[in-house]
Amino acid sequence: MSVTNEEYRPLIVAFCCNWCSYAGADLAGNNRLAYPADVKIIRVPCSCRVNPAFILRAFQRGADGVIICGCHPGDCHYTSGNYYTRRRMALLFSMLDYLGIEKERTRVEWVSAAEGAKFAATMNDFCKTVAALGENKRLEDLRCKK
Amino acid sequence: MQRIGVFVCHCGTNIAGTVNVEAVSDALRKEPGVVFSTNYQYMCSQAGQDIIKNAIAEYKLTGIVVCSCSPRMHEATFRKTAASAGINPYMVEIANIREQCSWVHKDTLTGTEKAIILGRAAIAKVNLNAPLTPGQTPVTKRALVIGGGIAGIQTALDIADAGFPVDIVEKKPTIGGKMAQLDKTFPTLDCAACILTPKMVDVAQNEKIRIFSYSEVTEVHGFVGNFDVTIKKKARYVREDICTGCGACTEKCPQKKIPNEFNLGMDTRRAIYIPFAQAVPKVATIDPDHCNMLKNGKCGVCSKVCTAGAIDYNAKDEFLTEKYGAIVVATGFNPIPMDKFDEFAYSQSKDVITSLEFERLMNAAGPTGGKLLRPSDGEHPHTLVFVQCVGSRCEACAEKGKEYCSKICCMYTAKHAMLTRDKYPDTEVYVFYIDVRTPGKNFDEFYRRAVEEYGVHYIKGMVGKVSPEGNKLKVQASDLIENRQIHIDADLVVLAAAIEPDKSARPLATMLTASMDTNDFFTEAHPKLRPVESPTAGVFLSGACQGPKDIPETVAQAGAAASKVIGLLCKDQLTGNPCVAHPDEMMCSGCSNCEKVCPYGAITYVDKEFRMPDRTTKVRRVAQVNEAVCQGCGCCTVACMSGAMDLKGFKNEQIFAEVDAICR
Amino acid sequence: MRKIAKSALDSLFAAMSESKKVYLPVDGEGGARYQLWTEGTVLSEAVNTVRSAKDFFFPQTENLVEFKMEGKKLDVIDVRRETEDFVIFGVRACDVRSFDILDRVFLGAPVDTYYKNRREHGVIVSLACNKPAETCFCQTFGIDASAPAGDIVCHMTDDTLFLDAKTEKGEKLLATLEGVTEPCADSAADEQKALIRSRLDKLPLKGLTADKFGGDKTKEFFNDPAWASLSESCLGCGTCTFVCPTCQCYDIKDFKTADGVRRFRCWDSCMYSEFTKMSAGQPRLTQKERFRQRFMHKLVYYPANNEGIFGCVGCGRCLAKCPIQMNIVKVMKKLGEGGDKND
Amino acid sequence: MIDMKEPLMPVVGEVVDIRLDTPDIKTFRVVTPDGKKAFEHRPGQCAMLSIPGVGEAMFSITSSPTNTEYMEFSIKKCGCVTEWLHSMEVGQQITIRGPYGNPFPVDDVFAGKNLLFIAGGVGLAPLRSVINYCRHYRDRYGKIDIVYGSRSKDDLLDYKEIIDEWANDANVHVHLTIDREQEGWDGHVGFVPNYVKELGFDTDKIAVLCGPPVMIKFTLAGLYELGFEKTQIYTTLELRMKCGIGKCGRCNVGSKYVCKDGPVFRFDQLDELPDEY
Amino acid sequence: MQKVTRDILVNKAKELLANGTVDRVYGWKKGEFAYDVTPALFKSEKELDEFVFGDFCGANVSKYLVAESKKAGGKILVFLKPCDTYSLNQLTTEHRVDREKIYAVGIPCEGMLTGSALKDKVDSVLSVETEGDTVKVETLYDGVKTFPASDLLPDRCRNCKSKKHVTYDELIGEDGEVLDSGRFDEVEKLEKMTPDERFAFWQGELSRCIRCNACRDVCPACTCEKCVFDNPKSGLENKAAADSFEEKMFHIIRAFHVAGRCTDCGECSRVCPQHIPLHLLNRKFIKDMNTFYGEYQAGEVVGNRPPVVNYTKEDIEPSEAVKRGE
Repeated sequence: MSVTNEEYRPLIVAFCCNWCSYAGADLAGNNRLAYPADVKIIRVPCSCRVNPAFILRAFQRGADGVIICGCHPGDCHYTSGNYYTRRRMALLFSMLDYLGIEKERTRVEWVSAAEGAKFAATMNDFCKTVAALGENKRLEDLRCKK
Repeated sequence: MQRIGVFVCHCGTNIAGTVNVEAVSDALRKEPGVVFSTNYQYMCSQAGQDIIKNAIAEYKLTGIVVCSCSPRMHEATFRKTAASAGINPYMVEIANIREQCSWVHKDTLTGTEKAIILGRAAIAKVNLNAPLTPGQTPVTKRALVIGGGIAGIQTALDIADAGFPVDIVEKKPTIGGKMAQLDKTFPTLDCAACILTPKMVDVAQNEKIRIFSYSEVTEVHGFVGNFDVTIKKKARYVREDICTGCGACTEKCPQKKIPNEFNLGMDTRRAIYIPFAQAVPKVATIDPDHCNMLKNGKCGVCSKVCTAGAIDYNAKDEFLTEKYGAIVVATGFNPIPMDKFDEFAYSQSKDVITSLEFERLMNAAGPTGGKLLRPSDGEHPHTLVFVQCVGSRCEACAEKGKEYCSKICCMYTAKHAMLTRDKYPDTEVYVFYIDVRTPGKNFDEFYRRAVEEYGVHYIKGMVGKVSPEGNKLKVQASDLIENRQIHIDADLVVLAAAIEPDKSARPLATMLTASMDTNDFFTEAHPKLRPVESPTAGVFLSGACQGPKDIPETVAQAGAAASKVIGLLCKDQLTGNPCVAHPDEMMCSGCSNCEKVCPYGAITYVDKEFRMPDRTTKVRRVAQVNEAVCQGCGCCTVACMSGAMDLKGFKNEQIFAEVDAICR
Repeated sequence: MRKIAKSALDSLFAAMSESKKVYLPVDGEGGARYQLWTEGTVLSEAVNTVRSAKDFFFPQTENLVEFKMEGKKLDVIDVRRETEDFVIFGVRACDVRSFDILDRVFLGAPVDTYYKNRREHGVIVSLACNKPAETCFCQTFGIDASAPAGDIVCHMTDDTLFLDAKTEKGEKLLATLEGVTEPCADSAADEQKALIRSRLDKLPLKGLTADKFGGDKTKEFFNDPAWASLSESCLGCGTCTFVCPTCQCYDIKDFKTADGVRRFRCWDSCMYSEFTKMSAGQPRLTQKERFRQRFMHKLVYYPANNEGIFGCVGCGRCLAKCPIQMNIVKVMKKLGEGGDKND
Repeated sequence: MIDMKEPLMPVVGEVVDIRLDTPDIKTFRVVTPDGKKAFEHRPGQCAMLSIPGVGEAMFSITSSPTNTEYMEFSIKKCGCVTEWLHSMEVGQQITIRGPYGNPFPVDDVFAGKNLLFIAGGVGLAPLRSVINYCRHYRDRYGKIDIVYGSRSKDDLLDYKEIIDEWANDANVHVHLTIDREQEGWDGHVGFVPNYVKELGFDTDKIAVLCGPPVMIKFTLAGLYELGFEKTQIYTTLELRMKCGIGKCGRCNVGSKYVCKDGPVFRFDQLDELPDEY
Repeated sequence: MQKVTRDILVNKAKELLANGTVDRVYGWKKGEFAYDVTPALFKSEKELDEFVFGDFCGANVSKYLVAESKKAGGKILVFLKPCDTYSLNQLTTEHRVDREKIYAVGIPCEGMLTGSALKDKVDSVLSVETEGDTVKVETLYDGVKTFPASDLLPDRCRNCKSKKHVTYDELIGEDGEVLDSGRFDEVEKLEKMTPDERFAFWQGELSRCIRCNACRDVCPACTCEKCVFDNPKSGLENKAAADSFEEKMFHIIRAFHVAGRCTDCGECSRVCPQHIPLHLLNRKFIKDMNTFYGEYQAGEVVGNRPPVVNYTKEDIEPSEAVKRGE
């Protein structure tokens, strides 16, 4: 079931909050810290803007992994947004796992604007994990396959 | 359908080195809505910006996608460019193909491919962008300071100095707060009254400042720049405008046995009273709970002796509503009650006192005229035991104490010990501590002087029990360094009680929709970067209401809060962030979920009448967002089940479109 | 007429499967449903499937056409394929009649070619109901559960299945089954038919009649105040519609696929508030109107256009599945008894 | 009714001309990519236009069947599909299928009769096709009266065509009106129903009505007052439609399907239907 | 089974109608069979002749109050089982009903039978009689069958969470207690499976979904003015489960939307024509919220703040939340 074919590259959607994680990703760029091009970042004002529907939509449209990055708890630009993110995602991920969907395909990571290295390391690790799982079959929408 | 122009930047070789910019602009030209696509060496340069401006004119562009460096770098630049060419700045989206693409990927093929995808996502988003205009709201150029302690006084003076009117609301009959009750201040040992009372007088005399003493805030409506605040002026039964503060009434009043709050009940006052000699405003106040005239109509002495005729037994609470542009919270602190700390016998013995009571005992204007005398028998104490951290740093005793460090106790205890030894060299002074924390300018030197020059016995350990026996207080304690039990027969025990926010803060926070931590200290908008602002726009924090503070820190924060207020009041109009939440009223169910998660209290509910398709009208409860208050985090949009709440600039459909474009 | 031992049904399905895909009711979680026969699949004994058999000809979703777009240009791509032949085995009398009702809609001019394509390739093997349920009222609409229509009509006794080809299609299929079946007298299933008939006579809804309804009754029933009380508790869900074998309303929608747009149709329900909603207005404002539409359509409008044939086959699915237990029987009784007009 | 082979399968249509008629109505000219008329139609029939991914909607064909080169649609902006159509530029390809519905009985019932067309606002769009058809075969019909009203002069659809062509035709009488006084307007001012009564037509004709529901209601009352019978008055209905061929159930009113049995109805026929349109 | 009788309720309704406390009554009307009672509104004493009450009157009528309490007129009388009162409280919390317009009479409940649960066990039911905890079912072909009630009760009653009424204006009979039910046992069982088994289980269940929306339309938590699944602009709209993804999407999002608001009334599973155990999705969220953020029962108290719109600084990280039994 898992695809170990070298050709296979996972598609990763990363939601990054504008104030910490997106800046962290920029810092990773400034420092030329490489991570796979599989990661495509979507900028949101705060991680709490990420609706569970966005995550499911990404899977539907062919994403193999979805990661949400926000400020560290306590450091939210909007004081409490990421606390809500944490609850929502804890519940959502637990539900996805309950439905038998590989829990490694979803992740929340707190990355500050100073953590360029952490951002790159996180993305490298996440890509590796998702690549090992292979294509997303359990939450795919066949209509969206080419 | 938009007419979109795509502009791919080479950024010298920064982008073009890893990304085939030509291929990117070619590929993006085929995307829906794109009518023009080009690339250029430096888009942010004047020449690059001119390319954009010319294209806008030539191709009648309605949307712009710039594939370049991070929007954190040049989003503002390109928005200005767009605006100068006549299209709404919020019709610009940036695809970050430098920091998040060319700089982190080495291979041209994958780099180019990813750049195209990022560009596609930006185009998909712009296709759904709508012009946004930031809201403008006028600013009422008046500030309200809640609390008349040193924090409130300093804030008010600084704001008034900048030329803006300020009102201070103080619930006590006089301003001055806790500092007025202090004797000396550490580490310089200057007299609190000597430095505070001139400021109180300044406040009284400042034309820009109004003092509402003996008053409380009862209602707050509105938002930054436009608060409507209702202030309750409690009936003081003495006309402030007439009373001269002569004090004749306070001497003649037959009700003499009322515990004097200012001296923490260690002496008495009359039913009509002026809290202390330097009170501002210096007017008498009748205590309705004890005044015979008010209680049963039999007395009227004060009225008879008042030559000014200021007494008015028929006075009522007055309510007035004022407009303010900014609100500063300076509600201060109180020592926590000691009645739950039975081990220290506070309730059993008058000779177990708190540090604040000790301040009054040492104060020349205090109950003993500044002589250190035991409250129980008026004798001079010889052995004094100071207990630090009573109720502070108390993880195990959350039900009676506090988990946090009250911060000021170490220093004032050192001060008390030093002053005692200085005035009364015949005393033995013991201080029991967990740690001595002295991080402040000249603080540690001060503490060391207490130990080294004044011979105060500092013992690391906790007092286990204080038991009154005869006229002595048996103190059982442990010395953690020597690892032994200590028994001291003390004459006076002074407890460094933890401090907590004033009880009035919680209801006030609710009115202001300002958030509080679990200890009821106000939270800052950002713990590091915005320490004097509350998360609620236009509400600022000054002094111990935000966390334990000493006087210099309080004054510093008071000044900082004032400067933030001045910065706000200087503006004629407030320009909002246009990327704010916006509810679709037809879809709103009125469930209040969004209101609950909004960190800024920007969402309120109104009952609104709607015309239904069948031409009937229906009253529905719907959410309303105050755009001047909303900061645009989007938390409410996810809490909203029906999707009625959306975030301008980051609409659900825009993010879906980005996801779709990336996952195509 | 031919017969086969019940114990040898597997060989019958295997023989059918050689030329065509065979679908038959199979028991599962939540009830019986049609499934493709493979080795070991066991025919359900349930009186009926949860979903009706209309899916075979009018599936819940069906792709109509695809589009590819680039710039202002557009391509229309016909994605239709000729359907393979298939057999639906074990269709009950009511569901067989439902095909007739659907045919009148979809095969009436202009012909729905998507439906026609499937319809022409399906062979219907019906099965008489040995144990009609208390919710059955097919008799109300003149359907005889002991003698269903179909390309091949089957009767099952405790040990034998009798097959009787009624159409050319059926005869062709039955001819391919000669190897596994044996001939028998045309009257072989009569006893079973009689048994079923006696059981039908004892059904609680036996006396229900549709006499009061028909194509000319619009004026009579449309403004009956009883609609208000009947529809009062209706949740506006689509359960009745989706389990109904004759409901045929559909929606046409577009879906953005990876590289284009796919236009598909899917079942819709006149019970849904969005059904008739336009940007300019809404002709059926409340659930009362939507509820009324569904039943008026089955009992009045459909017969008006189809020689008096009712748009209901009495399968009883809505009786069993409605969340609030409101159904066509209650509606017929209430209105048939004069509704609320006398109030 | 034209029997179509593939009623649900659209063809590509290209928008070759877009005309801004009024502030919220545009007229689109549609041909196949090779420049031909997509299909033949009769006056009063409709076609389904769609933008894949946005949606499909039914519009009446406003050009006359006698026009063999192209079809025109006058579309008012309201809702998702029309908004998208209004944002289109020339050269855009869309999909088109049809024709749907029954036409006006121009060749039998109308033949040889005097005709009265009454329209309000965008309601002129479906009538334009039949008016131009009748003008084309002018000798087959008697006197033609056209009463057309809108909110203002700027909201009058096809104003140029009406003034330059219709009004100049023999035995065609155009009566325009606008709701309120306006600078530069010296014609009649007032609502259509009142104007119809003022004009006081003889009952020797067939009336065709199209416009907003309120206008229909009062004009109808006016016509009855003038002595018109229901059997003399026609209108065309608009309901939500999906399939266009009377199967999807959406436009079902009583035993009729507006897309298939309509959209043209005579008022006595409408009386037979439940009041759900 | 039920200890309270039709007559008690009808007399109460008549009394309250007569003294003007209420002007209409939500109750049930008899159907064709023993089990098909329909919720109905009664507006006069005369209409109450048709009022029935019995062991099949399990529908949670709270949801009807959303629309009904907004209508003009006086108060509405409803008879609420303990579990229904949680829904009413939750709706009050969300300002979806006008509590002032409702006169709630709490009635005790011994567990309510449902037609669908009954028909899982017996075919062709002619009549049903209950005596104590025994249910006698007369059938067309199998004679009279007898069952202990617990065999026929749906899951929500077998695992009843509470016999306590959390809101009422008046109570008939004694109030009960919150029960220590085994309602999370099934969830735990699923949690203990391997992800592959869980996936197979849910794929099997959800693939039967026909998107009739009955679960949503009956759900007292689903009272949005316009559901995202009906709204073309929401990005989630769809009518049919055209792909296996759709049905998962629908049920995940629906469960998420009612998380913290779902009182676990079990109506979704009751009405599902395909017998999908939808309550197991909602219960998963309830169980997780209880485990992660402390016990919370939606609807227990008016004004309670559901865990999804709340937080603490020490909340569990999502990465920890999915580490079950590892």
